[in-house]
Amino acid sequence: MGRDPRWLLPLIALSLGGCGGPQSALDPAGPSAASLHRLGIIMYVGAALVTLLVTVLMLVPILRPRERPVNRRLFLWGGGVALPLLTLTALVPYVMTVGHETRAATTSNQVSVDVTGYVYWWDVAYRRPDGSRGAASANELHIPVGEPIELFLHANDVIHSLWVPSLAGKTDMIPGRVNRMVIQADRPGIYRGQCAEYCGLQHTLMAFDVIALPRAEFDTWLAGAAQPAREPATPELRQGRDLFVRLGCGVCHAVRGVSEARLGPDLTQVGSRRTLGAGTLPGGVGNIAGWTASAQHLKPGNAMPSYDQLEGPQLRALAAYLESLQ
Amino acid sequence: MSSLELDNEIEPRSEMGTLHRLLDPAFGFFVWAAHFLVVYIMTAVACVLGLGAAGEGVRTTFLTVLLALTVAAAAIVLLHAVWRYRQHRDLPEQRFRMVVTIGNDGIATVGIVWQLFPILLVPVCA
Amino acid sequence: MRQRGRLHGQALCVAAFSLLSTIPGPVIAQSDGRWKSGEEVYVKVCGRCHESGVGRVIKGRAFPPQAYGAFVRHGHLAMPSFRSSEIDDRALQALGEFLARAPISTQVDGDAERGFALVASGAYGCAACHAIPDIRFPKGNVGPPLIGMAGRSLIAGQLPNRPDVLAAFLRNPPALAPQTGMPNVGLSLEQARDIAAYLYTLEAPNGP
Amino acid sequence: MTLTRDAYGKETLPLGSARVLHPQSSGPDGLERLAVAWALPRRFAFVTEVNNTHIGVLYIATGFLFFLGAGVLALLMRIQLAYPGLAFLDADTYNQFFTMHGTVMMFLFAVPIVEAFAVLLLPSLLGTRDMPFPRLSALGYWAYAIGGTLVFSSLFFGIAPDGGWFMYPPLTGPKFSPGINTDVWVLGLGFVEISAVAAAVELIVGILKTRAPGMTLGRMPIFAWYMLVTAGMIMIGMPAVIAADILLELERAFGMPFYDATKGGDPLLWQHLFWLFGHPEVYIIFLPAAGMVSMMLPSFARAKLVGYNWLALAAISVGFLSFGLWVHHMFTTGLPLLSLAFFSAASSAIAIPMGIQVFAWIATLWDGKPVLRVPLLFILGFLFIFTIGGLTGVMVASVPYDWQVHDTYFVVAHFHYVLIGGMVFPLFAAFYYWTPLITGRMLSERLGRWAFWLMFVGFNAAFLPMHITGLRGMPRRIYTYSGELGWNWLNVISSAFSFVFAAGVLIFVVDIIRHRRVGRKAGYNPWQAPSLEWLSNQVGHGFRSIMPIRSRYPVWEQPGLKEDEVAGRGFLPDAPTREREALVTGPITGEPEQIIRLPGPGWTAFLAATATAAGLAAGTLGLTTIAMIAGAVAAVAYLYWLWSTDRALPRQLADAGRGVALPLYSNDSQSVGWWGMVVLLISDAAVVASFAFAYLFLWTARPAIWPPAGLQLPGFLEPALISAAVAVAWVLFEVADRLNQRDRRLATSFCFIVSVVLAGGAIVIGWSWLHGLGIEATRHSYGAAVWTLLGTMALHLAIGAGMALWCLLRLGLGMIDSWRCLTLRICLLWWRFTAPVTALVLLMIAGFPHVVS
Repeated sequence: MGRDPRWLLPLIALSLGGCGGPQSALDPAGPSAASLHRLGIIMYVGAALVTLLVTVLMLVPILRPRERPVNRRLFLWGGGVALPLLTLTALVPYVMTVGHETRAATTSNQVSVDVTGYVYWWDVAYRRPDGSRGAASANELHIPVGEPIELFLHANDVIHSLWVPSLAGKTDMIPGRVNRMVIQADRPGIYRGQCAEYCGLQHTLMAFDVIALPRAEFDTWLAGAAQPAREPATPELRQGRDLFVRLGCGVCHAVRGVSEARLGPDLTQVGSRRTLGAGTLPGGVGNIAGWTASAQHLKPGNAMPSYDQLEGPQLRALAAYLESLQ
Repeated sequence: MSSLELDNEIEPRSEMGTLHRLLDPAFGFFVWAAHFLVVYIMTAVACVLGLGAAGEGVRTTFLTVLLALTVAAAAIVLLHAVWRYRQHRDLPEQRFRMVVTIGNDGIATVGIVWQLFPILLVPVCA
Repeated sequence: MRQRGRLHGQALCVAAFSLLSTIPGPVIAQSDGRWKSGEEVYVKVCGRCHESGVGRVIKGRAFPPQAYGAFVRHGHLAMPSFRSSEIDDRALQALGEFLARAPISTQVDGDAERGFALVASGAYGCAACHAIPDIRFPKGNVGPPLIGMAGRSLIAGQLPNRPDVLAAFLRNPPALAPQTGMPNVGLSLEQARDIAAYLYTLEAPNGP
Repeated sequence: MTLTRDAYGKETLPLGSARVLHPQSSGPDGLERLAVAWALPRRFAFVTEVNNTHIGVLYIATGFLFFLGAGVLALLMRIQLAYPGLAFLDADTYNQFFTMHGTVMMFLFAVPIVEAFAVLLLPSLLGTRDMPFPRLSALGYWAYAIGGTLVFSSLFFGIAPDGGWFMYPPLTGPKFSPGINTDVWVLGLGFVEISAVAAAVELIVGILKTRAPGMTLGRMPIFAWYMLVTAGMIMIGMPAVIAADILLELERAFGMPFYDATKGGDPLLWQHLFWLFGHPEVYIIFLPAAGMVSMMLPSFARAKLVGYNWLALAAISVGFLSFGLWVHHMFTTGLPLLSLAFFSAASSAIAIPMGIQVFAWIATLWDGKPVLRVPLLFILGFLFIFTIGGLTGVMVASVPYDWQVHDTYFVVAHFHYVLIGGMVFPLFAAFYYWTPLITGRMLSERLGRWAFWLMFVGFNAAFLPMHITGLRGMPRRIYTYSGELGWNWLNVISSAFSFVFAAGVLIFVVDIIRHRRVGRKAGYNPWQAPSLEWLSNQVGHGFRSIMPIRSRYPVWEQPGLKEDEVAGRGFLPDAPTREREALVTGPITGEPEQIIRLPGPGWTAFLAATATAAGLAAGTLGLTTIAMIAGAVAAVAYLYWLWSTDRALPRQLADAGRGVALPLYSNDSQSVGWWGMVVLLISDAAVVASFAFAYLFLWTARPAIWPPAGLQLPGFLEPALISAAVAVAWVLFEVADRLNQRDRRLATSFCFIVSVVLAGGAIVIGWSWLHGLGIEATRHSYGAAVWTLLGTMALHLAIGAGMALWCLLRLGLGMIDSWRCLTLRICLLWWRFTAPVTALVLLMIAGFPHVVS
């Protein structure tokens, strides 16, 4: 829609400084975010011009040496009526044609994902062609590059909002409703997102990553994600799995082949995740151990209790087992 | 009141007369509000009833109805403005009432007409 | 398991003792028989053990100067006693004052900055269990806070706080302290040394 | 003294027997009588004073204290956000702080203080001694002051609300917020609702009915136009949030599932109702500020306002259009794109009246020779900041763009630009401008310039970067952030400059404290303003006499105005009844109609407010006994208050000065009581409409299970019976009015008694009807909505029945007769509203399920 205002980019870059960052709307990586960014630039420039106009107009009478008769009609009709009427008559239709890609219709062979907001984490489940729940993950969304992905957004408890600024705007997740949204990443990469609707005590610590992979890699990943968890290879890992079962981790968490529960994040591949606790900590065995032992200290009020009754070696075994779930 | 130089306007002596004269300058906005609510509620209800999945013909009919409502609302407001202008243009003491009425009607008309943009440009129930 | 840990400690003590016996008198004798400063005493005598990883770290421990004197005169565990003929009272006083003010020994083959970067990356989860002064979040409470690590006596409550031991512990905690909850997070030797170097920059809050 | 003629020559006025009250004939002169009648109570009895001017000052001071308190919260939050990962405030405290910051700023500072300015200034701007319901203002103020303090102090006990200022359920529902924090929020809002609605009734009726003679609608000071629109918006908008609050408390206290999706409720219902109020709320705050700017500009531009008519119509336009924007806040909720786009288009339309205002102000500056004093500095700052806020407003009103910036720091920046720019800067201008009117001394020009520049630079440097912070991905309401997201520098800058802004406010506070001692004496009309307020001496009776107005800028354009006023050559130079009096004028022409006697100091309002506040607070805290005692005290106070209205008055005309005699009483639509009731009923209609909306909306949210399967659909028999009973009761009231005109006391009494019986019967039939249908209030949102609607109508009928008993009692005691019948007519208004609305509601409840199933 309209001419590409790319020539403005240097100007904007100059005024905003670095715009990057893993979670920036100013660094679009998908068609929706890009068209919104383009719309933004048009409006920033327009707003800057109007601000300049108003500022100059209001300072002139203060600074001019002597008064001159004023054309009141010009001010009221020109500035008050014509200016907003004309600019908005031009802008409003343009605005209305932007961003529809996030609600676009999708084809049947598309990747469809159910994302459910919980306090304070995200459940991610890939739909099988028949609509049933397939491979699951949490706090991470793997997608193939260059394809529109259909997301169905649910909420388990309170209202959350899914927002990955680099890919698209946000859509709320509302209990009792299913919202639909289409996102697309144009280049491989990791795009951070964060819950955008205040959802309680730890709203702050509710982030997630979109990992855009080339189609082939994505297929590999998805196939792997659909497999049951690997059998533990060493005695320590076996001890870890036994602890997982014995301590009741499986009451909340699913590990494909070991437990089925859906109250907490699916842990089938937790060892390969970039973060723990929905962006609270990076991954890795050290963090897994720390999180397991003191989840309530690190993210007070989240649903996971601190497993502080474990002995050192048990904690290590459990952490090692979880880390082995790749 | 002989001791005062009042406008030629006469204080209405009935309950409804006063309210009517007070609210008449905002006539355009009452129409705007009614139109706005009607198109919004019609859309919401139509989508609940499954307009999104309905055929092209049904949708076109629906949009045509919205379009007609919008044009009708705008026309009513403009007529009101013209009517008041003819009533008041020769009465200098009614200039304030006239300007406010016509101005409100004008802005309300813009508000109504701008609803054409969504009706023409935005997909129904998406 | 616990038993084995204690054995390690005893073996280390024996080794230290045998090394001590090699400190010969001639080292002490100076051309003019006088020490120029407490630092000289430390470098030339004490450092033999206390800088090489044999004896405990004694720099930056903020004992009162007299305390150092008492150790020197009476000896302590594997450390021999020194008579006034070997070191006179004035030199001992200077040594005590030097040690009390001296910064911690960072005689670790590591780069504290690189070490901090490793800790701050979060990838190894240090801060998930330990409160670390330079890391604002997270501030774990599973393990002990690492503030004052430079002056702490023991690692994990059981190992002497020495640079090499610390590095080895960081590389594979269960190997040195089998009951620890601290997992092997897969550090290379170099990374472990860097982190150890960083940890030795952490002074006690009311330190010298 | 010859009477030219009576004011309106009604037949009911027994002209023949009229003896005109001429107080001049004996005793001290008029000025002394005025001073006695309007004297302030001494010492602690000052709480009994109800004069709007007096209440206005207290109101503003209280509002400003809340501003400072909420500002401190903001500074603490900015410390926490200065660096990534700080632990200065923990998550829980931070959540309470931002919730309280928003709630206090919006509800305990912004709305009350703009109303306070109106309460303080409007009597003198309108050229009247006082507005018609001073006790109502006093009630509003004391409820707000006591209740607001209680709510604010919840912070010190760790029970402050923590759900964000717009309190979205289900997070704030009984399941996810079991503590009383949310109830404290509802409590706080309750006080604001009381005070806002009380002030709005007072302002609407005051502006329409107590202007100076000759002040037509087109000659009102422009501030009165803005306040008329604002008060109207409060009367329409507040009820939506009152309804939402009631539903939330019903869900929290009794488990009626309006917002609980597992039982057929819908969280979006809250959002619709809240924003139906919440968006106009922004304009409720902005419009009075814009009105104040329009009042101050001519003084500094030394020119008349350019486009007075345009500004008046712009205010009206904004008032209406602002109601078409509520979904503005719900663009990300997944509603159909077309629905969103309607709101986007409506949002854009509001740019036109906004543009008109900004350019009218600029043109006013061009038209004159501006004098750059401190208030003008703040006005220029307002124009600059508010323009930016308005332009980012256009951005967030664009549906797709809002998907990116909604609930981020961009929006935080946007609404601070709108609110601080659009309201706080004009407010400070107003402080500098009108302080001399209250204290008689000028604030320091030098300190004022310091305050302005610190605030201006501090504000822009703190909030401009937030636009970028938001675009770079920082959501609002997070208590910390990771250092790797690129927000560090932006946040440091915002935090640092927020303290610069605070320093500016601090300088103003210092100035306020010191100016009482060292400020230059202001003298008469220090800014050479064109408006009436500088004529008033602001103590007690205000004007020596009420001057007829022939211009929008009377002080500039009516020569000799001041001299005539001081010499008592205007209206009411005396107190003919020896009580506080005001002139009632026609709402359109400003023609004098009547002299009303106003209540003087009294404990009723203070006691009612205190007891209400104590009762509500005790109820929230679960102190049932105290709550009941306080409730009883409040009930007694309100009943006494009502009893004391419609006082016995001689059928006389009183000398109003300038050769005019006016009646002291009116029993029809000329009376202020009639107008007050009409305004209240509009508000009440909005509450009922909100409940009806909730009923219908819940169907659109869950069409498949609404009404829930297996429930017997309601029939039409009982609704028909109830409607008939209610209709007859209404007709009986109409008949009672006619019979009373003919002094048929017995027949009148009979009508009252039968209508009580009919109302009671209707309630009983409704009750058994719902029970017979098996509709339960707690199982499903359908039942909850039906019970709420019918409960509301039952309450209306009960009040109607109570009114009938009230009239019966007063009739029996001779307090209602064919002349003194305003009470009866006001109760009649209630029935004229209740009967048709009840029938409509019943029709909807009986018919709608058949339509949809």
